[in-house]
Amino acid sequence: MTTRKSSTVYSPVFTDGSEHRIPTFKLLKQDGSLYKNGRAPDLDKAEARRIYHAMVTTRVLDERMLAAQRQGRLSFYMQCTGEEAAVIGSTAALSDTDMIMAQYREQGALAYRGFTIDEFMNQLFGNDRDYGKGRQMPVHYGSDRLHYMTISSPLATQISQATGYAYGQKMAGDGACTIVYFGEGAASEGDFHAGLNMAAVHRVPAIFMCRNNGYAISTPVVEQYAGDGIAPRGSGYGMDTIRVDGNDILAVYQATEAARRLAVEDNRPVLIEAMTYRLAAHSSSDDPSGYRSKDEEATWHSKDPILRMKYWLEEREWWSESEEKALQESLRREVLDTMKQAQKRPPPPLESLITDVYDEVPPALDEQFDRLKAHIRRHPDAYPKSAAHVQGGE
Amino acid sequence: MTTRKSSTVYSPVFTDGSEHRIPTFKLLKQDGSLYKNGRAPDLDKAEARRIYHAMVTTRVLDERMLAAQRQGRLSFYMQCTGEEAAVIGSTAALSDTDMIMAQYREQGALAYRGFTIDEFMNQLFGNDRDYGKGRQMPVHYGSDRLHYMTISSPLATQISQATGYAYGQKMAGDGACTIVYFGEGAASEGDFHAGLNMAAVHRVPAIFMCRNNGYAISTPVVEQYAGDGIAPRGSGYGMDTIRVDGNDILAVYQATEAARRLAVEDNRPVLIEAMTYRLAAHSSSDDPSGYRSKDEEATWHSKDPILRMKYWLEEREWWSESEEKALQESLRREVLDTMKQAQKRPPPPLESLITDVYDEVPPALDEQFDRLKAHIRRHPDAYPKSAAHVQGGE
Amino acid sequence: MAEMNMLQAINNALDTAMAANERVLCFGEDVGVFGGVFRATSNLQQKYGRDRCFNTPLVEQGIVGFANGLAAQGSYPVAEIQFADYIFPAFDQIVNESAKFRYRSGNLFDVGGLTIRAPYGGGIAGGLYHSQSPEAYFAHTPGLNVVVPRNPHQAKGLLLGAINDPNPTLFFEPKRLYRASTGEVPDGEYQLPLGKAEVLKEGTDVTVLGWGAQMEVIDKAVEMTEKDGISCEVIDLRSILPWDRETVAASVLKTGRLVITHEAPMTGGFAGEIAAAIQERCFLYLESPITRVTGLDTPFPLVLEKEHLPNHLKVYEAIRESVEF
Amino acid sequence: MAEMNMLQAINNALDTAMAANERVLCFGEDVGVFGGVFRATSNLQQKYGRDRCFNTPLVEQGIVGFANGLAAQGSYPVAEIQFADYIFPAFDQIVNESAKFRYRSGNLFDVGGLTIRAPYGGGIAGGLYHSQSPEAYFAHTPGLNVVVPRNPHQAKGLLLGAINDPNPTLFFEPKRLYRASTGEVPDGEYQLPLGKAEVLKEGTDVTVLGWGAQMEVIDKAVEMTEKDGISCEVIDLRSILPWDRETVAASVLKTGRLVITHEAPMTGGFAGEIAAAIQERCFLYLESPITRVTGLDTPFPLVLEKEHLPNHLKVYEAIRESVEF
Ligand SMILES: Cc1ncc(C[n+]2csc(CCOP(=O)(O)OP(=O)(O)O)c2C)c(N)n1
Ligand SMILES: Cc1ncc(C[n+]2csc(CCOP(=O)(O)OP(=O)(O)O)c2C)c(N)n1
Ligand SMILES: [Mg+2]
Ligand SMILES: [Mg+2]
Repeated sequence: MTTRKSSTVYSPVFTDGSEHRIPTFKLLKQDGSLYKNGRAPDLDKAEARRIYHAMVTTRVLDERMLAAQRQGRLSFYMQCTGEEAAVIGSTAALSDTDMIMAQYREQGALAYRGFTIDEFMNQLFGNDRDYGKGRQMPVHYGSDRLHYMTISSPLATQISQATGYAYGQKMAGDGACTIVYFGEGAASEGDFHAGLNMAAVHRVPAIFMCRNNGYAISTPVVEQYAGDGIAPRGSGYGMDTIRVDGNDILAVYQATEAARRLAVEDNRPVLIEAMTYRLAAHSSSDDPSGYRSKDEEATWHSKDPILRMKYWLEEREWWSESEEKALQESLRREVLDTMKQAQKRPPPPLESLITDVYDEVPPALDEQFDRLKAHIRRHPDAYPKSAAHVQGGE
Repeated sequence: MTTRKSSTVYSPVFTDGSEHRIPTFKLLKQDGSLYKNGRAPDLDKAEARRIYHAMVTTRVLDERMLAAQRQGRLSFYMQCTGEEAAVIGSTAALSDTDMIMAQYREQGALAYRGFTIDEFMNQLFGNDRDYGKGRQMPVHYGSDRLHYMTISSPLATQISQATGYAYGQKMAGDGACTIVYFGEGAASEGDFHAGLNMAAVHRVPAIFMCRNNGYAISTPVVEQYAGDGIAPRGSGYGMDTIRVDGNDILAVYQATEAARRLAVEDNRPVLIEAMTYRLAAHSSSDDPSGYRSKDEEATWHSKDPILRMKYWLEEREWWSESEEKALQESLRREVLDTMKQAQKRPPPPLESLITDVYDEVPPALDEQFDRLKAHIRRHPDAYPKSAAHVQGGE
Repeated sequence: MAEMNMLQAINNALDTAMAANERVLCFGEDVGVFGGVFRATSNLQQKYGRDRCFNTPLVEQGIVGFANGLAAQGSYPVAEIQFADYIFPAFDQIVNESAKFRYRSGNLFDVGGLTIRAPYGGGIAGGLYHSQSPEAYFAHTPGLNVVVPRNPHQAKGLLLGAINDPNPTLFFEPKRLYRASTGEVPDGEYQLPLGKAEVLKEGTDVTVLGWGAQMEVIDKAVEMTEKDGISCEVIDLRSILPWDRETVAASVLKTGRLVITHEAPMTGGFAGEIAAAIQERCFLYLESPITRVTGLDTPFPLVLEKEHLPNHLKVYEAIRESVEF
Repeated sequence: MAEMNMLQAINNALDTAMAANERVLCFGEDVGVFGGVFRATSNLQQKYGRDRCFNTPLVEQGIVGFANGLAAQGSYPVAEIQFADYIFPAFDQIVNESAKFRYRSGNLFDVGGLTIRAPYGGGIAGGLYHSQSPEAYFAHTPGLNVVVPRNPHQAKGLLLGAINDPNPTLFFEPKRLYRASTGEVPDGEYQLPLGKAEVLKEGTDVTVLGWGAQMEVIDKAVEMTEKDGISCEVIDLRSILPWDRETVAASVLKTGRLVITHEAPMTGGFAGEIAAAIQERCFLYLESPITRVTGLDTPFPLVLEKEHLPNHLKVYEAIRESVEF
């Protein structure tokens, strides 16, 4: 060990990596045309429209739900706004049965895979049809059908889990991979280091997709790291790494396609750093005006990834203004209608408090539950959501 | 943010860092002569002899104490053997009041600073003069006088602590820095990532000294990481980084001297990766024959850092064979004599069980202690070490 | 004296501590220019500079490791963990390092200057990961102080006590009281003692014990029981570790009954420790079993949070059962 | 049947599980060619290949994160943490992730296949960081199983039970018994139930309860008390979470007395939970206070380890005090 050849120097030269800045891969200009040397990936019309549809769905959903939150209909919301290309472009380059382990701002990936507005709404309102049974805050989606791991709030925990999941895929030999999304903030966590190093050592088919959107809540990247972003850490682990313009749907798609080949065919994990920007507030609880300038926001508004894709589609005559209008309108309507339905539905049954802690309810918990039911029966007015469930019960 | 200029590419090129392998800084050949292009650091005779003395002390102490462990006089021991240059060369390049936060294999740093054989022995035997009051296993030394933080077994925890310690030094403006030692195995822990990233962001005067000795117990570096060692991670954090031949006392010294300047004068933390080899077993509990070859060990025996320095000293006529013999003999004698004394000393007093948990003993613990004393008084034969302490009541 | 909410009181405590001692530093995620996601550190960076109040990278184990190092160096770090639910990545640094620093070094080194602040507890529709009450996880760790204030006055006095105490302290702030709890808070420096419970109300029939936001719940419940003619002695434990067994035992020796409430799940919660210690101490005086009113033995839910939480009705019923046993 | 020590029984259990199901994987620090620092995984890499038994990098949070992911994918990871003292960097992955995986996803995903093994406990001159008994830290976490075996037969049966149980399980192995405890162990597959205590000896005067290496200590103490004419009922709890309150309560209803012993510090230790629950359940039947015999409320010492540990003499005295109360 430690016997690999490395060259020798005879004076103490320090490097801080600045001499090898990792370049950014781009294909698409904001006006929808390609850079001179760029070659678009092999994206057919149907696929391109599926991607675009998911992007617009995400944007509309985000706009409507933020508004709903502002109206007090929803306790909390988080937008993907500005990062749709980074998320959807990468998911689209995968097989639909590859595993997705996301952070929380990747509803676009779900939209692309076909999570219905109804499914979104049930989670957001934590009603009786929420797969998560009303246990987690809004935007903590999950879908086994769509191979989308349920979101967990603790940051970066999914990164080392993705390494393990991908190891299992490799052992199963099913030719699938795992993509794991995380922010440049989450990349400071110990679990990032663990997950990437283990992935490189154990050669798992995983794609580590960092959305570098400039901020972790109020913390700008200059207070998050001192180096050249997240990408050079990948080379530190000996992992194939690429930096991509995260607002460039074609570049994201192509980079991820190539990454998937490395991952699935050669068991080479890949780190992708997508340079993008969180156009909205961190969440509905946040107000960014205290920590960043309008100017900066405006610069990035002018790099809107959805518009960029739209111009490209229009240039190829794969999309028209009238289709745009119709789509926007139908989506808005669907969101509003579905929201109304979802909001009206009852909460999950009282039993959902105690199920799924273990595969079966342990006796002591069952006893606690019996006492709770008896208590609610004595005070039905105090528990309007669940009193009905226990009337006439045991 | 995220607006720093980086160059652009128009096709998806991945890098795994292999194109920029970090070179190794060397000065001294095994025969004690300098590489043609190398220039020795400014080390005067007294300092050189102080370093050499510490190296030999460490080697002799390690040999004797391993033997003592084998004879059953000691429960446990860990040797620095093979890594004396990496440890002592770096400590020697610092100011004696800089803080040292070590892992556990850095007794050489203490020997250099002037920890006496007596002080070593008291810790190893956990007697009434052990600063640590017999609470920790052998080799968990500490000395406030010598600015050497008490060793803690959990790996890598000292790394982020060093960042904080150095931040405090910067705030105090006392022109001191902190050096933190760790193995390439410990560099896999989350605390490594945390400590280095925070050091770079908060610009602390810290030197991160990785002893890459090829193994973490039985785990070779190829199962520890897939990249080009630990050094390229430093560049990932935007931190000044250097790789050095860890068996080359002059290179280690010079690199650390330069690192200290960066740290103290510019608040630029530095990562040094010292390439070396653990010539002995991991600890007295380990037997490396199951996981590495005699050949490999022999290769590294031929790179012995102490011999290398000795040849250099001899070439300069700063050291002679007769001095060597005298030193070895007197050290051996001192170690054996002191060991006998230390072993004879009584254990720490019974009170040491309950002091230092808090600055004062809380009432409930005091009560537990009273019960313990009464219990021991009833069963003096069962507690031979402490029965004497409780005779005749509190 | 000024009327403040709990956040203002905490902010005021930090301000007071930073003004008094330049070695006091505040840091954590979003703690700098933003003043923390709850604004507990508002204006401290503006007032004391970026060197003494700053954002850290997003890494809890690093924040506490960094704070341990700073404290060992002689500073007074006040590290914020954004939510107590996110303190677990720092568990090793707290339990294996902060708590054992002095002991393992034979008092050569210590991290006595360390304070870790974290908002904790439910009642804000936070679900699994913005609601936990992890005090019991830490209360099994000799070497730590664990403190929870119940109102603004207590928050300032206990936080100043924590910062100045020569042992590492976890300071859990009941976040549902941040803005809801208001009261008079003295100007300037004052410290409340760690390790001491406070008897808030004397009574004869039953002792009702809690901490943090549960004190409000207890007050409501006790108000109801008093109408039934039951006289409650109410105690705020304040320090979970070391805890004030004397005060609790003295009360139970008098009342013969004890009801303890906390939000965390029952099994392994700190009420278990109290019950175990008090039944031992007051065995012959107990007139009914010591009762615990707690969250369910489940992760923290969202939509049915109300059902899960040990509210005043549940505490009220437990008091009555205890007295009627 | 073959005579084995506990390490051999554990090795045999892993071998049995890996032979039966190719989705069972063993990994951790030095677990591969070396077979683990205690040799619990000896020969498994040689037998099942490097893909199914391997060294990981040195990062406990990564080992458990990786294992969580593998379990979610449908595998049966058996992760080793080299010493239980080093499990804390993985605390977040265990407490926030493993334990809550199923609940938070509404049962869409789970990590039921996960088992984490770790040697724990004192008695081997390990000092602060090679001696801890952290079971109570985890026992406050609904969603986890926590299991401790007392001898080779139990170790194999419970470990196979843990691997096959559809919930994540922490399996703490009393390392001072690794080579010291020997006994007959059946060949091939057998599973012992999780969540069930075992009554090892019936008696009428006092119930004596423990787990793991303390069972040996209890045996010695009970032998002494029997000479004094005291009849002890001895129970091995085996599962700390979920724990078998029924069996313990049934015993205490009969004997009227309970002595519990564990190595971990008293405050916040799991004996507190048991005492609290049993005093509630058996209040009117208790003839003396429930007593805890535990380590001191300090970090684990080295030279004075013997004084610190709850040995048979201390348990013996506690039994007598309980009976003579
Ligand atoms: C372990 C942990 N610490 C802190 C938080 C609180 N928190 C939620 S989001 C966030 C910022 C994340 O930033 P980044 O990873 O860059 O993602 P982005 O929000 O920019 O998409 C923080 C600090 C958390 N959820 N988990
Ligand atoms: C957190 C933690 N995990 C595991 C261990 C057990 N352990 C002690 S030393 C060691 C190997 C360390 O290797 P390395 O960092 O390379 O240092 P070296 O022994 O080679 O000097 C391990 C796994 C520990 N002490 N702490
Ligand atoms: Mg971000
Ligand atoms: Mg090593």
